[in-house]
Amino acid sequence: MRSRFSRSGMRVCLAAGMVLVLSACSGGIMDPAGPVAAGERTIMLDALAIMLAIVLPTMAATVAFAWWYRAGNKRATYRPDFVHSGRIELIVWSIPLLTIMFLGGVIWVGSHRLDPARPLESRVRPLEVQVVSLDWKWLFIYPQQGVASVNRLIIPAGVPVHFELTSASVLNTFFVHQLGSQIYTMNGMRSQLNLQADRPGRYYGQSAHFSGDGFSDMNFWTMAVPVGQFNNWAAAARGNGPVLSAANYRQFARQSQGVKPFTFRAVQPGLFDAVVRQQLPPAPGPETGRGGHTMTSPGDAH
Amino acid sequence: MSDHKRLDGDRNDSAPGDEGVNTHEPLSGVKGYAIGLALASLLTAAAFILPGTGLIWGPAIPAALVVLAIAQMGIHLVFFLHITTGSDNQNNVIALAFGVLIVALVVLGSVWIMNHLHHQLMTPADMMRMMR
Amino acid sequence: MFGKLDWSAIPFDQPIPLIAAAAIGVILAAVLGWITVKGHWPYLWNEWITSVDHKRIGVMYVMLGVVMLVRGFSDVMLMRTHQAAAFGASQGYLPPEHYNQIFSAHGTIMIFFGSMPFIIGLMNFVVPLQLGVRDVAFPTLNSVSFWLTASGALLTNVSLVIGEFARTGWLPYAPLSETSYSPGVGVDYYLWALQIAGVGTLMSGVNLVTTILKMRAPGMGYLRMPMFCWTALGSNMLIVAAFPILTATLAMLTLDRYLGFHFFTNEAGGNPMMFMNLIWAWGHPEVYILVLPAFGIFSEVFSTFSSKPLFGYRSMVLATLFIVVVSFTVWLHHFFTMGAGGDVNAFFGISTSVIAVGTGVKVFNWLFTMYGGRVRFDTPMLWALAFVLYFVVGGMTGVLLAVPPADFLLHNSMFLVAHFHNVIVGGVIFGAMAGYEYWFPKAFGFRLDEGWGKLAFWLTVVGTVVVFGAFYIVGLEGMTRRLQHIDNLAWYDWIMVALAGTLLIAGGVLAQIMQLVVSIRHRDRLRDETGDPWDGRSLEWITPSPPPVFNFPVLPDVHGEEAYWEIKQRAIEQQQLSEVPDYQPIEMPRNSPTGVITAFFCTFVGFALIWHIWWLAALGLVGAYVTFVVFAWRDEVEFEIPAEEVERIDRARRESRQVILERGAPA
Amino acid sequence: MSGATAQAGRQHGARGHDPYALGHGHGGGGDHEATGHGEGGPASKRIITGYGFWIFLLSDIVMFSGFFAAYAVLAGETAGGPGGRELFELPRVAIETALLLLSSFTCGLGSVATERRSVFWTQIWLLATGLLGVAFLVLEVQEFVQMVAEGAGPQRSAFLSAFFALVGCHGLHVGVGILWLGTMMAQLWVKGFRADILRRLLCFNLFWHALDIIWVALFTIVYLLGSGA
Ligand code: HEO
Ligand code: HEM
Ligand SMILES: [Cu+2]
Repeated sequence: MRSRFSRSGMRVCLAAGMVLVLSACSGGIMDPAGPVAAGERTIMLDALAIMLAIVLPTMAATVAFAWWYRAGNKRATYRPDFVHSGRIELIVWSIPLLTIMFLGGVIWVGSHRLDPARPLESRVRPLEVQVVSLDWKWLFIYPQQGVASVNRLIIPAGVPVHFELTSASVLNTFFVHQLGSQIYTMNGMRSQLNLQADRPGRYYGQSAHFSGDGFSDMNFWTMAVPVGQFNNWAAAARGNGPVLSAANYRQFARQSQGVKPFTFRAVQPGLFDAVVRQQLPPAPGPETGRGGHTMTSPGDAH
Repeated sequence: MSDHKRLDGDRNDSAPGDEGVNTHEPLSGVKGYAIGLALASLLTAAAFILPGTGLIWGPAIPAALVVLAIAQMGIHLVFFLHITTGSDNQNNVIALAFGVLIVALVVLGSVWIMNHLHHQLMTPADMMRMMR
Repeated sequence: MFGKLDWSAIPFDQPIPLIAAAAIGVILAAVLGWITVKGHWPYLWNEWITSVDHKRIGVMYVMLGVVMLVRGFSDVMLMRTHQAAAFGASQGYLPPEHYNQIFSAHGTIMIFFGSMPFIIGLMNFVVPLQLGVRDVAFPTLNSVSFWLTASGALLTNVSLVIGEFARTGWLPYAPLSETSYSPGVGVDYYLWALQIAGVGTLMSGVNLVTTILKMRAPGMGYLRMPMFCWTALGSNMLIVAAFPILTATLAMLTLDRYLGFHFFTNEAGGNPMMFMNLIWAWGHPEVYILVLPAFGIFSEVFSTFSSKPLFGYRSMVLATLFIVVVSFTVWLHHFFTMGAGGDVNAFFGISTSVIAVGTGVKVFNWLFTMYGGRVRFDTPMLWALAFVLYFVVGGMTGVLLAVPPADFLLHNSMFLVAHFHNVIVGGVIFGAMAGYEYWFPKAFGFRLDEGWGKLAFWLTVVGTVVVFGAFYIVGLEGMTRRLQHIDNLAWYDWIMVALAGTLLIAGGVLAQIMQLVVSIRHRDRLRDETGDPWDGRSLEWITPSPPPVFNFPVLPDVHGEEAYWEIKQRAIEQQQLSEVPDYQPIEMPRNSPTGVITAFFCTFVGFALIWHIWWLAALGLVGAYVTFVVFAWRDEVEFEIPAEEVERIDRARRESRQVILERGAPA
Repeated sequence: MSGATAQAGRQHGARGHDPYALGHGHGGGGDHEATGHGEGGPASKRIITGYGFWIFLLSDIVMFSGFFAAYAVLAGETAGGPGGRELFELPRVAIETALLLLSSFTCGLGSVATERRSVFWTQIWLLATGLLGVAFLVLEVQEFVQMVAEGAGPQRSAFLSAFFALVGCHGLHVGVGILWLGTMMAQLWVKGFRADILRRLLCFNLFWHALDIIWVALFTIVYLLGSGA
C-alpha cells in the first residue's frame, strides 16, 4: 500500500516514524490489536503522509521567502508588481484540489469499508454483545451466553464481535482504542459496531463522550482471551451473581460511580430491546442541581 | 458633493419592497397588488381544494402542493415585494438567492441526515413497523 | 417573589469561585470608585457608553474581548493545574461538578465573549475606514449589538457566584442538558446569555453586510475592496445565515426546559440527535465566522509588511466566497461517530476536506505576496508568519479528522482538542493579535512598544506549540477530552509538559499586558504623527490617528485597486497633496443611550428568566419596549459639524501628510 | 522605500492603479451610478435601510428553516398521541390563510397610499391590516386552546412540540408585527410622513409580506400535507 506513494515515501516513513516513536506501544490508537483499528490507523497515516508532502514544503517556503525577502537583504530583488500570475493561480488551485481528490477517494472507500455497522469478513460466527451505557458504568449483555458483565468486557480473541449499543440515559461513546471505531450510544437508538481482537490482551476502554459528573472514571478493561477461556468464563458466570431483571435494571440504572466489575448470572430475555424501545424508561438523572430541583422526573411521561 | 449626490433613490438601485425605479410599468401600484392578490387566491384555493377532488393522482398530491406553494411564494415576491430581475434589483435578488440556498441546505441536509440515522439506528420495533 | 433564587444559590461551600468573585468585586469597586472620585462618569457616559461611533464601539468590543480572553485563560490555568494533580489516586482539587463548569465556561467564554467580540470589534473599527465611509449602516443598532453582547458576557460571569454555569460542555448536547439530567440553573444561564448575545451578533452581522454592500466610497467597486472587507463580508454573511439557526436551536432547548416540550428529550418521541444536527449546522459555520476576518487581517499584514499588493487578489476573493458556501455543507463531520452510514459520512467527509482547497489557495497567495517583497518583521508580521506555520498544521489535522475512519479513532480525543486550538489560537487569536498591533496606532494615536510585543509573541507562540503539541500526542495515546480525573498514568508526562507550556502562555499574556502599560506610559515617544505608521495601502491610513468622528472630511474618490496607496504615490510623484477640497458641513448621528438601556433591561429579563422571577421578566420586557418607542420618537437624530470645523480638522491632517510627502518615503 | 515603489505607482498612475490586472482601472466616482454595481458612493438612506431590513428578514427566514427542519424530522413522532390528521381543521386554516392574504393586500394598498402621501388612506389601510392580523391571531389562539384542552398540548409528543413551536413562532411574529404597526400608526399620526417614518413603513411592509410568505410554507407543509392529503 505504501509503495504507491513512492514519491513521498521518505516522508511517509518520517511521519509514521515520528508518530510511532512518540507513542509506541502505549496502548493508544497507534497500537492496534484488531483489523478495524489497524485499518483505521493505516488510513490515518496514509492521509497524514499525503498531506505532509504538501504542508512541510509550504512551511519551508514560508520561512525561506520571509527570510530571503527580508527588507535588509540587498541581494533579493524587489518586485512590487509581481502580484498576479495566471500560471501560479492555476497551480495554487490545482495542488490542493488534486490532493483532496485523492483523499476524497480514500474517504469514500474508507467510509464504506470501515462503516461500523458493516460485518467483518470472517469464517467464524460473530459473538453477539449488547452494550448499555449507564450513569456511569457499562453493562455488557451476552445474549448467546445468557449472562451479563458490568464494567468489564470479555471477548474471545480471533472472533468477530457484533455489538449492539444503546444508552440508558444520556449520550456516551463506546471506545476501546486498540480495537478501533468508537460509536455513540443513545437512548432509544440502537447503534451497531463490529470489532475483533486479533490477539489476547488487556485493552483500555472508556466512554469518549462527556456524560456528566461520573464521566471521567467511566472506563473498563476489555479482556481478549482465547476462545476456550472465554467459554469457561461464560460457564462460570452462569454459576453465580445476581439476575438482571427489569426490576433490577431500574435499580441498577440509577446514577452511581466506581462500580466494581461483576457479572449477572442471567439476563431477562429481551431486556436490551426493552431499553432500546424505551419500554424500560430512561434512567433518572440527579435529584437537584444548584438553584434547581427536578421539575419532572423522566419516567413521568409514560 | 459626491456623497450628497443622490439622496432619493439611485437610478440603478432600489430598496427591496420599493417598486422599480422606472415605475411606470403596467403592473405597478394598486393594479399590481390586485393582480397579486388574485393570483395568490387562485393558487391558495387550488391548494386547498384540488387534493379533495380526486383530480390529482393520489401519490402526486404532495408534489402538487409543494409546487403550488413555491408558485405562490413567487407571486408574493414579485407582486407584493417587487422583487424582479431588473438591474436595480440585483443585490436584493442575490441576497434572496443566498438565503434560499442556506434554507435549502439546512432543511434538506437535516432531513437527509436524520433519515439515514433513523434508518441505521432503527430499533427492531421500528423495523417491524416499516415492514408492515 | 424571587423565584428559585435564595441563599443556597451562592456557592459558600466552594472557596475558589467565591474568592475569585470577591477579588473581581473588589477590583470592580475600586475602578468604579476611582471613576467616581475622578469625576469621569460624564465623559465615559457621553463619549463611550452612549457613543454610536463605529470606532468607539469597535474599541469597546475589543476591550470586552480582551478582558474575556483573560477570563477564559484563567479557566485554563485552573484546568491545567487541576488535571496535573488529578492522576491515579489523587482527585485533584476541583470536584467534577466544578471542573465540568470550568471547561464549559472556558469554551463558551472564549468563543462567544472572547474571540467573537474581538473579531467583531476589529471589523467595526476598520471596515468603514477601509471602505472610505463615515460610519456603519445603522450606528445606533451597532451600539445595541455591542451592549447586548456585553449583557450576555455579564450573565455568564454572574453565574460564577449566583448559581452555577452549565456543566455540559460548550455545546449543551441533549439529553444531558435537559432538565432531567441538568436540573440546575447552569444550562439556563448558558441559554439566556447566548440568546441575548446571539441577537446582538446577528444584528451586528446585518449591519456590516449592509455597510459593505451598500456604503462604499465613490469608485470603490467590489473588486477594489481591501481583502479584509471581503473576508468581513464573508464572515458577516455567515453570521446572518448561521446565527438564526443557533437562535432556533437554543429556543427549542429552552422550550424543552421551561415548558416541557419534547424536541430533544428521551421521552415522547423527542430526538436528541436533532440537537446535534442543528447545533452543528450553526457551529461549523461559526468557526469560519471567526477565522475569515483573521484571514483578512493577515492579508492586509502580509501585503503591508512585504511592501507589495496582495498576490492573487481575485483568487483570494473567490476562495473566500467558496469557503462561505462550502462551510454550510460540512457540519456532519462533528458526528461521524453517530453512525449515519457510509454514504452520509463519505459525503460530508469529502465536502469537509474540500474546504482545504480554498484555504490552501489563501496560504499560497500569502506566500507569493512575500515573494519579491521587502519583508519587515514588525510584530504584526511576526504573528502572521507564525500563523501560517502553525495554522497549516492545524488545518492538516482538521482534514485528517475529516477522514471518517481516522475520526473513528480520534473523535473527542485530546487530538481533537489540539486540532481546534491549533486553528483557533493559531488562526483567530494570532489574527486578533496581529490586528491589534497593526491598528492600535490608528485607534489611539500611538504605537505599541515593540520590545514587549515581541517578547509576548515568542512566549505565546512557543507556549502554544508546547501545549497543543503535547495534546496531539496524548490524543494519539488515547486520552479523551473533558477528564476531571485521569487514571491512566501513561499520559502523565505529557500533561506535565502541557502545564509547562501553559505557564509560558501565561508569561505571554503578562507580557502582552505589560506592553500596553509600557506603551501608555511612553505614549509621547511612541506617538504616530503621520497617521500612516506602517506605510499602509488602504484608506484607513489616509486619516489621522485617531481619526475624527466623521473619518473623512470628504469621501475619498477611489481610482484604483489600492485606494490609499494610489493616492499616496500620486502625491509623492507630483510632490504635492491633492487639491484642498470644498468642505461641506457633515451630518453625523447623535449619541444615544438606547443600546445600554436595552441591554440593561435584557440583562434583567435574562436573569429573571433564569431564576423564574416572572414579574421581573415582564417588567424588563415592558422596559425594553418603552425604550424602543422612546427611541423611535426622537426628533433629532443627527447633528451637524460645520464646514469650518471640518476644514480646521483636516488642515492638521494635511500638514502631517506634507511630512510624508517631503520624506518621500514614509518609514 | 524607494524608487521602485514609486515607479510602480507611476506606471499604473495613468490608467488607475490596477495591480491585479482586473482590467477595469478607469476609476472615478462618476462612471457608475449605484453602489450595488460598484462605484456610485454610498446608497441613499432609504435603500440602505430597506436592504438592511431585507437581510434581517432573510436571517429570520433561516431561523424558521430551523423550526421547519425540526418539524420535518419530528412530524412522525406522535408517541401514540394524536397526529395531524385528527387535529387539523382545514376550514379554519383556510380562513386564516384568507385573512393573512387579504392583510398582505391591504398592506400593499397602504404602501401605495404612502407613495401618494395620503395620511388618511395610509392609516385606514394600516388599520385594516392590523385588524385582519388580529383576526388571524384570534383564530390561531383558539386553535391552540382547543388542542391543549383536548390533551394535545405541546408536552404530549415531539410532533406536537414541533407543531406548536413552528406555528407559534409565526404567530409570535404576527403579534410583534401588530404591536409594531400600532406604534407606527401613532407615530404617523403625530409626526406625519417624515423621512424616517417612510423608511419604517417600508420595513414594515417587507416584514408583513414576509410573514405571509412564511405562512404559505406553513399551511402547505404543516396543515395540508399534515392532514394527510
Ligand atoms: C477557527 C476555528 C476552526 C477552523 C478554521 C477549523 C478548520 C477545519 N476543521 Fe475544525 N476548525 C476549527 C474549529 C474547530 N474544529 C473542530 C472540529 C473539527 C472536526 C470534528 C472532529 C471530531 O469531532 O471528531 C473536523 C473533522 C474538523 C475539520 C476541519 C477542517 C477540515 C478544517 C479546514 O478548514 C482546515 C483547512 C486548512 C488547511 C488544510 C491548511 C492549509 C492548506 C494547505 C497548506 C493546502 C494543502 C493542504 C491540503 C490539501 C490538505 N474540525 C472543533 C471542535 C468542536 C468541539 O467538538 O468541541 C472546533 C472548535
Ligand atoms: C491560549 C491558550 C488556551 C489553552 C491553553 C486552552 C486550553 C484548553 C483546555 C485544556 C481545554 C480542555 C480540554 C479538555 O476537554 O480536557 C480547552 C477546551 C476548549 N477550549 Fe481552550 N485553551 C486556550 C484558548 C482557547 C481559545 C482562544 C478558544 C476559543 C476561541 C478556546 C476554545 C476552547 C473550547 C471550545 C474548548 C472545549 C470546551 C469543551 O470541552 O466543552 N480555547 N482549552
Ligand atoms: Cu466543523
